[in-house]
Amino acid sequence: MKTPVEQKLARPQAPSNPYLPYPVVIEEIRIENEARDLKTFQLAFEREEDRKAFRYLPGQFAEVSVLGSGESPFGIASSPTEQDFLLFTVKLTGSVTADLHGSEPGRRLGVRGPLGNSFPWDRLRGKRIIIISGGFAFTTLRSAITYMLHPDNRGDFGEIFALYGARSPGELMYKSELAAWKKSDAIDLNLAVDREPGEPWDGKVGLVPNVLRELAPSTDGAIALVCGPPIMIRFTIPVLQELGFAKEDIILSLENRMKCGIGKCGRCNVGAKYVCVDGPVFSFAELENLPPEY
Amino acid sequence: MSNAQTTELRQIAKRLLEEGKIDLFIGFQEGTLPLRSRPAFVSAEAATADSPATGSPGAGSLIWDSFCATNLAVYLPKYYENQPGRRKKREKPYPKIGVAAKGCDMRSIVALTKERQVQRDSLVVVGVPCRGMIDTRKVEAAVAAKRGSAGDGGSAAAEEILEARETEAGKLEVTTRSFGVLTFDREEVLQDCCLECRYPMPEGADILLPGQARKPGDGGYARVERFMEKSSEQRWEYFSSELSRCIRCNACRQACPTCWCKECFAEQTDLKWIGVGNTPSDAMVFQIIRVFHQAGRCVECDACYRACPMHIDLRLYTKKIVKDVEETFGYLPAFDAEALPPLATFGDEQCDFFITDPDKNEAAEGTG
Amino acid sequence: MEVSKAKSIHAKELLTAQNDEWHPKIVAFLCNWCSYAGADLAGVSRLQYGPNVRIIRVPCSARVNPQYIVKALQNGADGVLVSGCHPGDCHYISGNLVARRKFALTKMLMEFVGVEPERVQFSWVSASEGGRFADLMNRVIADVKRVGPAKRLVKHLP
Amino acid sequence: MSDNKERTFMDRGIIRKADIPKLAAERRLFAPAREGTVPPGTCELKENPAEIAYRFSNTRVPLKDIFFPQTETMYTFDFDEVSEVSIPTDPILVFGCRPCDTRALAQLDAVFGPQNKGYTDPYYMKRRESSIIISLACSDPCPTCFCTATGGSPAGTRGADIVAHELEGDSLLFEAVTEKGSALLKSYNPLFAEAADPLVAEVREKDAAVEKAVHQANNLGVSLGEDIAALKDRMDPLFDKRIWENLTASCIGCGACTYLCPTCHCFDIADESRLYQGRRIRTWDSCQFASFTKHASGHNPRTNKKERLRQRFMHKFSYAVENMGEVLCVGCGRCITACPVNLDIRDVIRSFAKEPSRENAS
Repeated sequence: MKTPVEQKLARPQAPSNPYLPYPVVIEEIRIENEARDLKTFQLAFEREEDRKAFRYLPGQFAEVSVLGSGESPFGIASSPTEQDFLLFTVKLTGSVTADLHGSEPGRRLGVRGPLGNSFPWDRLRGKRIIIISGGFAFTTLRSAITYMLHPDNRGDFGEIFALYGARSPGELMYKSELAAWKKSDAIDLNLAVDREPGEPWDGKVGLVPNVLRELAPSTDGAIALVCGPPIMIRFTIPVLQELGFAKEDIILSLENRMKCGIGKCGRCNVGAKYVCVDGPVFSFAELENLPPEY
Repeated sequence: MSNAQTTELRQIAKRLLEEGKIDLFIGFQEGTLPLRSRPAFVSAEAATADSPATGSPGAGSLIWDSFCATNLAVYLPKYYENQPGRRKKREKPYPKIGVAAKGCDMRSIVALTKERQVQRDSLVVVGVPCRGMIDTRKVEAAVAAKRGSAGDGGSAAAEEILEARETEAGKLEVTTRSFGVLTFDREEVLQDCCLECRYPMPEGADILLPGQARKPGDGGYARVERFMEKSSEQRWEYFSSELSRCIRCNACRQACPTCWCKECFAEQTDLKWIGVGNTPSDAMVFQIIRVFHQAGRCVECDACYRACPMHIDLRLYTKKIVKDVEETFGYLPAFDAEALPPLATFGDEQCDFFITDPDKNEAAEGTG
Repeated sequence: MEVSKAKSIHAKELLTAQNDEWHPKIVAFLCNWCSYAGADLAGVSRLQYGPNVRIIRVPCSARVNPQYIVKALQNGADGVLVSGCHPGDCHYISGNLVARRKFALTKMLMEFVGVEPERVQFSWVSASEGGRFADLMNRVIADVKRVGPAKRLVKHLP
Repeated sequence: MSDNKERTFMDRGIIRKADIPKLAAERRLFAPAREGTVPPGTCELKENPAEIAYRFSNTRVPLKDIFFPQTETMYTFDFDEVSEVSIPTDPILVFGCRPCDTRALAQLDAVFGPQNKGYTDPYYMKRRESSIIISLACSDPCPTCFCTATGGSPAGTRGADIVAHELEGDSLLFEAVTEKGSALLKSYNPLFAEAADPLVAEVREKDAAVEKAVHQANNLGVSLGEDIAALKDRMDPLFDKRIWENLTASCIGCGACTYLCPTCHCFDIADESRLYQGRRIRTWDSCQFASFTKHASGHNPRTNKKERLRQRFMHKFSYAVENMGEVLCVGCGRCITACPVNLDIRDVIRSFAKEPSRENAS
């Protein structure tokens, strides 16, 4: 199944009540890290028409609703090419995530979305893709990689370089995907951990910006997608600029507190931009013109 | 506005700023509404003149009149905040702050010192013997009554009052739109909390402005006693009808110098105590707990009552808790920095009066 | 809230299964060392008291924040009882003496706003006073029954 | 944007005050009333008031409360079963709100309506669609009114279906602004007498005088009606300058200004439940509260009152201009009187309006 990117980009018709979640069921819960505070929830739509209506692109997010606890926005970790389910990787932080982490498969949840823009797929086509990520922010990049590696889409993109770092090997998420990508020729996957681990490790050792400087991927016809904790972003951007990336070619994803997800409740704005509708994906060039309120 | 206190205050603030004894002086400047003076923050660079570029008023803008009701202690804890986890290692020394204080502001400063929210030794308190502050609402009500008697149903008076002045003779002259100048005796339009105030003189201030403080009042417990004579139904009726207007804007909490918690119980989310809406039950629960948290700490400055945009009678309930604390534990937060707050300690007092004793054969009754 | 649907339905049935007669729900905060043991003793001594009480065990009566009491009333409790060791007998030496000060103020404030005095009660029961505990329960139940179902302060959810 | 420039009226007529309730025969009538307000004498919009109040400055709670209530159930749930609630769609007739409030309502339409990124807020819009708004032109503005500075007018028409003017005696001049208003006039034709041209001209004259008075009393040094970006252009470069610290020094961080603002529309969504049954509600929220932007992780993009208050003013005078093409302030002055510390929005406007050169404000 191949749908032109442009067609997928069209915002789906907003539902008549955009605040009502689609019912979904937890099919599977995977613990992603040794600290056990990251879990991936595989959700399936209850109704076929909802599944069809939920057309999304990598980089978008959705509001996951746990009745009684509330709603929280999470980046969609699955790819549109994985048509049967949605994946959300959730870090245990507040009350909604605590409730989620306490769930068992079979529990019914709600999902509202897809929300926000996505990675700029029209711009990414035909380009070399440099993916840089640290820690738990890898979720929407898992979506992006899976999407690009799909046989139908792989031809649309040039070489794919990925650098993914975590504190320790046990904190790297999506282990089975990483293993498959490691073997694949379609992507150049580099894994890094912050410190020399006390276990066999064949990846890089060092903080993401340092490893990036060392690997120095070529900027030729390349766009960088960067997702990570603020501290990583702060030190990675200068390295990318050193390597020669233009500000427009550094693509970032923001997070802010959200409630409605549809640009009405007024809390996620950074300057005049609303992260929920104008974002979450911005280029570094755009962010430079916004106040640092994120 | 010029009076002896204003002149003196300006000089003191200017001197302190110029001599580098303080980095900031918090006082009052003329407000933009009649009957209101508003907080002024004078920085060292504006000591001699207003600094229009930064919007900072100069020491010459400071005033002291009968409209300085705001309790300035509410601004202080912010300046003495420690970074979480950095209690011992403070990068910069505490700022030196000068503050003008009435009796109630001073009591708040003492209470905040006791609770370690301000560093008393880096404060320079300029005490002002308080003659009582004028109650905007009483003036408005008086003007409204006038309008009512003029025969068009009575109207909000806020828009009627164009200007207000105090005269040397202790009168308040209010220029109105429809009735020309109305003159009031200060005493008839003073805030109730000032009429009842037992400590108009700020004891323990570092510098004291000249002037005569008003005669101490009786504490104003009579209204609480009268209210307690009503039946439980009537009291509930009053409480719930007052709180039915609440819009949960948190002005009462934010205006209160005592409410310095970084995270209010109302905003805790791990354990949600109350809902976020203006459901009457939530508004009432919020207020009950807020008042309870004032036990032994409230200085009766009525900041909450003044701040409420919906004019809810909050002072009745804070007064109740002040009265109960004083009558039960003999404690009133005044100027004694050593006295232990009543709920931080206990005594051998006989206060088992409220205990249900199944061995005694009386039914549960009010505690009167 | 990790409860299966079956459990939740069970819990709901328990709460909605009512005869026509109204049974007050009373929340009792009992200190671990005295009043809870007293309740235990009442049980093993087979002393009868009304089944309307839901006991919440707390380490000490001083652990009871007045917020708990107000919150219980808001959530629909018809009465709240707090009971700890007799003054002087606190397991933590002075916990109940500190608590007593809070409770005195709570009691007076709740009455002042207009909550019926019967709804919020405080008592002292020691570990050896099983009989006193049963009497206390019956007394509180009778008091609450007299004033009827809680209406003031209760938050109604649809 | 200035709504005092183009005024086209479709129909007009004169109606007796006593006949107002008759217009609402098939509608819920909201009108200003003094009954039971605190302090006595103030006005609030009430449903079916026994007596409609005239000669008031403005209602304390703004018009938005009717269409965007402070607490609203979005849907209810029982364990994991969601039930939609029926959004009240009974036709509403609002009479007697002020032109600044109707103008604010038009701005809220732009926020909650589909023109805002394609999403329609059904709770607001359903109520709104079935409503008719009759505003009452101001004859007696209060000292804190500054509608003219923001591009409004004491007799502005924007957002209203009909604009009413009080006439001598117990009658009102109605002038329809929209089709809806015109239809109402037509369907209640017998209640209306003809309004002669000289009378209308006289009303216009009075309007102009009132407008001039407001402008003179509160000429804030900008005319946002003529130059929408006048403040934005000056505020944007000063975003991280010290002026904000001084402007916001006296703020105590309550939400009175935002809750009583007719254009502030930020809201929170929260669940309230007891034993798996409950509701999801939306409530007013305020950018002035510390918890407003606080992430679950504890990180807060706006940590202090300076940043929060700056957000409030920037949203009104800069971000909204960029996103909606208008300033989100109608100059009603509510926030001025409601502020516990007299932090005056007019001062903020003035200090940017007069801001002479940016270099000075280091």
